[in-house]
Amino acid sequence: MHDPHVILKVISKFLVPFIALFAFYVQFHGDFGPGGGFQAGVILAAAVILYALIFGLDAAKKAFPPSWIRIGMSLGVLLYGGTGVLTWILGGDFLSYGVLAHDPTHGQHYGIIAVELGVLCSVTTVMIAIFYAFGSRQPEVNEDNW
Amino acid sequence: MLLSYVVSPTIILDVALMAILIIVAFSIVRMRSLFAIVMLQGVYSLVSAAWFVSLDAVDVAFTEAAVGAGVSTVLMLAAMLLANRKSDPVPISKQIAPLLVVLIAGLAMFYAIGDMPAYGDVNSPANTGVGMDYIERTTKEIHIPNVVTAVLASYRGYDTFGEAVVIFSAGLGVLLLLGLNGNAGRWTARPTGRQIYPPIAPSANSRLIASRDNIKLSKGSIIEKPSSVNLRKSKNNRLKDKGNN
Amino acid sequence: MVTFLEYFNLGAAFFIIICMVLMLGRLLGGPTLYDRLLAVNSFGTKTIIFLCIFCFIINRPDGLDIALLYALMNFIATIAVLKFFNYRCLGVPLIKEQIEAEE
Amino acid sequence: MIIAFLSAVVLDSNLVWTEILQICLSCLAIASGLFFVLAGSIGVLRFPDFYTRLHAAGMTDTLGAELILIGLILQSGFTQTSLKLLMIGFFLLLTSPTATHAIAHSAHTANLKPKLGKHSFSKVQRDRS
Repeated sequence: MHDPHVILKVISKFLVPFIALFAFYVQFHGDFGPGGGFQAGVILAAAVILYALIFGLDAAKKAFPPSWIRIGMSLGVLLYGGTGVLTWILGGDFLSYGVLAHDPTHGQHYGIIAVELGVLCSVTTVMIAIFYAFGSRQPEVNEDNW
Repeated sequence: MLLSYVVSPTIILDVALMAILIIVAFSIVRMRSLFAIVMLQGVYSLVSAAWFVSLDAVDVAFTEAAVGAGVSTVLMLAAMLLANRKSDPVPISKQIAPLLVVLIAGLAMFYAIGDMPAYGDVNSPANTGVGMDYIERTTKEIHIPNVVTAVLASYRGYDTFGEAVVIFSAGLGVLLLLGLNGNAGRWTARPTGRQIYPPIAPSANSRLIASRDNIKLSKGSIIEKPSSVNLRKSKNNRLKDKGNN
Repeated sequence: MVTFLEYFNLGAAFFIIICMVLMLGRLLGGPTLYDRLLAVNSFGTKTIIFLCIFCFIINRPDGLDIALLYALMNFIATIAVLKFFNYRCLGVPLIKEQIEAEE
Repeated sequence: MIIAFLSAVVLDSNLVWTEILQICLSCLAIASGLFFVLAGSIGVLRFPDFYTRLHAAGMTDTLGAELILIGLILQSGFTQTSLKLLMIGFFLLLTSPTATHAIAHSAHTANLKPKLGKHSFSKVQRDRS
């Protein structure tokens, strides 16, 4: 069996976890350096997209099932809104994170981390959803147009 | 070296990057091949990210890099499936009215430049108004080194919540309109429209087989069959041809 | 001594920009798609180097994250264009070419 | 000229010799890297057909980028910055040749013919017959 794509497969299999790791670095280092939830979500989606490009969409759908997309999309917005409602319940205004801990600055930290996690969830799953939706289409144009 | 005493050297780098941006933008407009345009858009986002770094807008550059380099190229390529690869040139008689609109809008922009503050002006609205307030209050109230994150998540939390909802609804629209399985075996739509076919059970391996023969078969026919059937037929035909030869 | 290094880095950055412009020439005038793809890939590498040098010029290590991101992402764009040009579809696994060859 | 300037700066400042060595090595690495990068760029612009351009871009780009990154690591010393630069170099070392290989393989399977000169073409014909 001669596989012409063995180099691509080995290198990208090696690269995918590093891209995901870098996404989490961007997510949790966003308070100190550049980056945040949106960027981390896009990078995490790019890891799945690379996997799908090399190993096919079916393998990617096994690794990241489409049912996660529906859950993750709503979970992200729920996490964001839930943080706001939690601050409401604890006696503050909507999305004023100061009441989340005894020290207001610590409360701000917790609130920002929760909110960014919500954005990460939502952005990752939406990007992957768009890729699944477009990537599984088949071409319908004439050969002359290429 | 003498020039660098007159102007700051990083500004010369800015100007060089902007010149590259203008060249790339003009060639995107003039280019006819969609593949080249997609690649040029990748280059555009690369150079503009470098330019944002030199303007100290690191977070914007990060977004540009993350979206523009990997994901945007892939999505544009996926969208190219639905478009023609090359477009016919538009006759000049149809170009006059758009040219007038563009000229008037551009002149208005140039007229507005006079009211803009100078580069790095201390008295500009961005440096005197609410921006400085955020920078001062972040060190006191939130204790986070990156002011952008503090503004995005805490001071402007409502706006970011709105953005998250916008992204959510975009994903919802994709799920409702396209679904996650694409058009595999179900129905096909043409860029010209009006051709939607009855649903047929989707086949698992329809996505695995090459689609060139599918295109060739369906070129002349007005009403296409669902792609899975088509593909199987084309495979058989090809095998038969080989046997005959 | 520090000023010498600053000038040296500045010169290096200009040098890289000249190389970027040369690569842009091949990108705009490349006869085949592969030439253009090669130019884009090389342009990406040069932008990464430019970002690294530029971080040393303005003395802010933040831009290195962006360079690291590009080093990871540039690959994805190249693979995507190649795959789309060969297969006309992004979803197929790469093993498919082999099946075709066997038929 | 650079060496003359460098020695002039060195003579009137009281630096440790390790720092001077560090700066000299870093400048040397960056300069040689820039040379390779420029050579590769000119090659990509000037060579006649795709495979020769690939040869120019693929090799010199990796080597030049690595040399420049090594020079920058020498400049920054032992910090977090140098760790990031090291990681950039590592990923470039992995992805750049892989991308070049993918492009070359794709062009080869798409039957893109190399441009052959008169003599080499006749030689190929002779070998085939």
